[in-house]
Amino acid sequence: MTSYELVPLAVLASSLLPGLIIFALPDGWVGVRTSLNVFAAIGKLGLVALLLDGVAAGENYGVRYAVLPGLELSLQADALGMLFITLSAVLWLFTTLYAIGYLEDKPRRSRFFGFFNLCVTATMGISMAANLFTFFVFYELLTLSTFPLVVHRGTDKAMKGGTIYLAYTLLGGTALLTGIVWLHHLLGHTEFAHAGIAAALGPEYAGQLKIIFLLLITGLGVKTAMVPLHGWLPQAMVAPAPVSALLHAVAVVKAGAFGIVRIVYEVYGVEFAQSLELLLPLAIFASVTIVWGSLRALFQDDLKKRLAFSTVSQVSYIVLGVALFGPIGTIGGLVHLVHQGIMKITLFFCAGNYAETLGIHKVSEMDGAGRRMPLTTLAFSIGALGMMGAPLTAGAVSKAWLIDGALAASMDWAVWVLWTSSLLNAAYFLPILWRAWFRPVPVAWPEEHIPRHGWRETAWLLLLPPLVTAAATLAAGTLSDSDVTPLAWAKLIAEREYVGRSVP
Amino acid sequence: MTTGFVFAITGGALFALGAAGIVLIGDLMRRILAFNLMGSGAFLVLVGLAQRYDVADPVPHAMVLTGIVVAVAATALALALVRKLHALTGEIELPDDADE
Amino acid sequence: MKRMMVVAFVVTLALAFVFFLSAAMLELAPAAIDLRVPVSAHLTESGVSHPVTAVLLNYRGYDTLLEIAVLLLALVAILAVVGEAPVAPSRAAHPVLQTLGRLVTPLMVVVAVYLLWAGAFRPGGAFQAGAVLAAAAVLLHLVGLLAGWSSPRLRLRIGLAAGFALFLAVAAALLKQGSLLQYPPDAAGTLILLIECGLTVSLALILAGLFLFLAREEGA
Amino acid sequence: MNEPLIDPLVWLILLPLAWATLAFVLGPGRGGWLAIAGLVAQCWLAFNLAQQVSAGVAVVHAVGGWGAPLGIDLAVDGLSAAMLLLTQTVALPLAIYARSYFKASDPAGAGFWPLTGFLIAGMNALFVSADLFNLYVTLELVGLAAVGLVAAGGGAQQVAAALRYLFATLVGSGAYLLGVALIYGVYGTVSIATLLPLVTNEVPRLVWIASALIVSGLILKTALFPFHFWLPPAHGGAPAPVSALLSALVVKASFYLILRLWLGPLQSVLPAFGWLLALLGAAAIFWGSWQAIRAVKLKRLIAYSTVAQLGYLFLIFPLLAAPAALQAAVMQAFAHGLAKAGMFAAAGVLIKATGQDTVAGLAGAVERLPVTMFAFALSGITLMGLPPSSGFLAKWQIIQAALAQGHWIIVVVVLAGGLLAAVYVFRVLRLGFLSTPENVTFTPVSRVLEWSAFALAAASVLLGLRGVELIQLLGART
Repeated sequence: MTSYELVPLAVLASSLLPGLIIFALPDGWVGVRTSLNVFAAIGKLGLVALLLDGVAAGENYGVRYAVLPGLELSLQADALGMLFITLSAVLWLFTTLYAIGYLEDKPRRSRFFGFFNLCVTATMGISMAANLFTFFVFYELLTLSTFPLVVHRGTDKAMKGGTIYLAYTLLGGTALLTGIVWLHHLLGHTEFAHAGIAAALGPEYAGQLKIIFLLLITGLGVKTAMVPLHGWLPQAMVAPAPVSALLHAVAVVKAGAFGIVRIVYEVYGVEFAQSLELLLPLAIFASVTIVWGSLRALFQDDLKKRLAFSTVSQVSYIVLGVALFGPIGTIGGLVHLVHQGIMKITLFFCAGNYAETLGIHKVSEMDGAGRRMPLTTLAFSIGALGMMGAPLTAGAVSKAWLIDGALAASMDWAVWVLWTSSLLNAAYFLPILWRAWFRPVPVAWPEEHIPRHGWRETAWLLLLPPLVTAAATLAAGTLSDSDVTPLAWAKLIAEREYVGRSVP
Repeated sequence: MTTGFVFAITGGALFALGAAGIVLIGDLMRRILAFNLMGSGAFLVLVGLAQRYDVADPVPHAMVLTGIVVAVAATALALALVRKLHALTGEIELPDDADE
Repeated sequence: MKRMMVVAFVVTLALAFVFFLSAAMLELAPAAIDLRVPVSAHLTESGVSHPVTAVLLNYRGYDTLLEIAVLLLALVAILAVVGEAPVAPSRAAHPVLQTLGRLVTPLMVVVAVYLLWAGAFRPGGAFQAGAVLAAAAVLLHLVGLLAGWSSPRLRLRIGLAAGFALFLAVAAALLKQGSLLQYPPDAAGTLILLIECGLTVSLALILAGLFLFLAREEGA
Repeated sequence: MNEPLIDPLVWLILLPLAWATLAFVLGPGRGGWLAIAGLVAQCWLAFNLAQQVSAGVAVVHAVGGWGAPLGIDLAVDGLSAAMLLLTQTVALPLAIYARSYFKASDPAGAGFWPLTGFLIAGMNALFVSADLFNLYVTLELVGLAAVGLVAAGGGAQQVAAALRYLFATLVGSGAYLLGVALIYGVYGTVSIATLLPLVTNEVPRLVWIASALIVSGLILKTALFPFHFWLPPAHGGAPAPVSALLSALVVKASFYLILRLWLGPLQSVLPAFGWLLALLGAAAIFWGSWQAIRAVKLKRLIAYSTVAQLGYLFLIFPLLAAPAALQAAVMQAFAHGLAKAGMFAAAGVLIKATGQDTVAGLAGAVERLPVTMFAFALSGITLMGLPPSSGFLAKWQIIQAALAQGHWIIVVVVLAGGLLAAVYVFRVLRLGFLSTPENVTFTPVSRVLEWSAFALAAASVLLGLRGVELIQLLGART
């Protein structure tokens, strides 16, 4: 086995093996478990860096294994996959640190971190999957490994949320599987390729391909939380904060969005999808989700639920970008995949901090929180402003590209969708910021768990991750023209997907 | 019609009679008898049909001997079970099956 | 009413079955294969001179091996079902019956030995012999001379299993110089007689056991 | 290839017969180690045999040296080698499990070892037999051993379940026997190889009646809907190791026989029943799943799941023109065999630990018995047909075969069945994830029990990565 085959496997193993070992550890072995978690996360980051370097240089990292004649598990590191894998690996490190701080002294930690690691393994597999079958294997693994995390608290409420989550994702998985088997039956394989594979079938298959597209998008749309398939997301908010952070910013919703990107670009091919008239319905579908999510967010008093509906809305930016025919929209969508991840995880970390430190769960309890927890609130503000698309944040970059993309594709109405959403974003985020910074401190917090120690408004492991991701939000916004940003990488991908077209 | 056919057709009738008995009869002792009737019917068909031109064929004879032993074993087991059921419940009919 | 419908349905089904079965039987042509030819052609190599015994213990001896396994298995299953219930005390029957039992039993043993010996060249054999012996045991029990059996001790267990074990051992030993149960023609007669003797004893015990192990106190 | 010193085919039958007899002589409850040692050897033999078959060696054994049609032939092809492999590999972990499960004085374990030995010998003999009448004897061996296992040491419910089962299995083999008698009447032989060229497209009407009798007898023994009535009480009421053996293996034996006749001597007759069987299979999937979703008792739930899972096996019959259909059937037999054995074994642990056989009593089980619940979940993944389990490969193959022949309805049934399975599997899992109620205590359970359940369940998932070998074995032409 060559190193080109070993590295992708090592990327999987670097979270799978620690996960399996952690399952076996007694809850009390904090030191062993923590070091295993942290070293695995750092090790994975190293491996991903190695891959990133190789893929940029055009090297071919991949491994295949036949489970049946004609049906292969196949992993391949390509530019698009690396975008998602890097995002996941980086955010995983911070989420792990955050989770270690968050779960201190709570029961069932070994189980939590075990499934947490499985969940990341699944995300890695999804990123590197080189065909739809492999993608599906890890997609379902993700469903299964996130269920125990959603129901981690073991309460009846958690169980209800978990059941709804399962019902949606398993139904979605079945739709996805139907599409995949059908496609496999028609083509004899489902390997991803630049410019797609479906075009190889003759025009007489157009009808079938449209139905398959619908099935695939429905299956992926569940995890992407596209309206009307989003019902699980607010319910899954019963999970502990690190899980919500991971679910919303990285693993689950992004797996869906990433899958849609793969389907449009590498299964159908964007040109072919356009010729089948599939992109416009997809764009409309995404636009409805964007506006509906923002509208619903407006009326949520529960902080995490408000963030959840915000996620519903924001993830569909990615889908909208993909559906805007043309490289500029593609770049906008892809870069938002990363930017939304960084910003949303910041917000969830902060929401977790409010709940853990002061017992704040609702927007109406946020009064004066900025004075008691200035650093957390600073990070929260940066994330929220980013979501609105304020200048100098990562959100501004992705929104600008999306608007340009919409104009370039002559879909002016999409610009209005984006502006409406920005306004609604402001309408549901600004009141929070106003309450936190400008309203007086209440007599007593709902439930103060962690007292203040000098400048440390809460445990340092809870504080560090949101500050880092908030800084990253600013960095991605201000340094967007340099060579090492997500934007540069998104341009590289767009070049490869739109072969022969000029990319700005 | 040769005697072989008479045996075979009688066997078919016995089989049907036994099968209908097993389906319709609740009393377990009579059900066991019905089962034996059914088995005997099959044996008669085996031997009768093979010698439909009235020349004996030793192979089905041997098969029937084997079959009889198997039927004896099955009948004994069935009787043991019915006795046990009677000892435990005082009934010789099957109780309703319930998932409680 | 519903019950009547069910009965009517099942009976109609059974009658239709018999009708079609009979009709189909009567239109039958002669069979393509006639096994009587090879059966008699190989009779000299089979070690016995009665064709049914030859089929039973040589040509299709494997069936018989498994059949004995079924019988032993049924006994094991029955022992597992009845468990450790106490043995019912034997009730002494009328003295006339007892005397009759004492007289008939030796006669039955003689008949059994005859049947065993006769099996090689006319209807008879181990199963018939064993059945007669078992019947003798049942008779003795019914007249109160033989108590019901409790859970078998080691010696009885060996006796119950010995016939099958012997059969199995011979079958396996014959693998050395051919296939399973392939008797060498010159030793076939002897080996078959050996197996039949073993089987007679065990079959008698098993068949008797099927009755006597069940002769327990009910409800205990 | 050299003639092997030990003919695995014959010893796969003799060995279990020998240890069963010996275990009986040793006395009630004895013989566990003997059985385990025997099964280890049998596993080795089965692997050895599968290798020979894969390599294309024709494995035929003429018992008594006569050869068919006078004597009885034993023959092994890829299908039977696969079934032998499945039987030995499921039975070995279950034997290890059962040795810890039955305490020395447990009346339910009194006849367990000899009965299990006869059961396995019967199944092995069934898988290799090439003679219709000999197959009848093996069917009875399997059926009576299974009934004995269900009834052993049980209360009124088990005895009643055993009686129900006994009558079903006797009527089933009775119908089969009459069918064989008719076939003998028509052709004068019961040897499969001899019959093969004789049964042409123009068969007498009697052969149709015989085929109908044989198939209905065998589907009664396989508990195909609507003949499943005997299965839930028998499999749900027996001790856990017995339920596992019966659900995982015994019902597959009669299914194998249908398949064997379908692909062999009755290939010109049986395909007429294809869609009828598939229809019943689909009904089994829906009815079994629905009953599993409603079941109160844990083992009842698993038993109804067996009813549903057996349905998949029958969906393949209209599709057998494509090789993927046979592969799907064997893969499903393996997937369900391993997963169901693992699931019943896990249920046995849960029942021992909680002291009750109800789904509702499982709250907190994930916390207290993580290994067992993990085993249950892994088995569940296979039953739902999620990747990368062997259950997924089975469903994938069925769907591919169905699509290739344009039968969409089968695809829909398979996918819907997977979702229904998810409902009943997660019904158990979600309760397990609840926090432990305060008034509930868990009795400690032997680790051997937990880990042997886990091994079976894990194997059912991991087999999904070894599908290629199994298909090679099936495709081997000998």
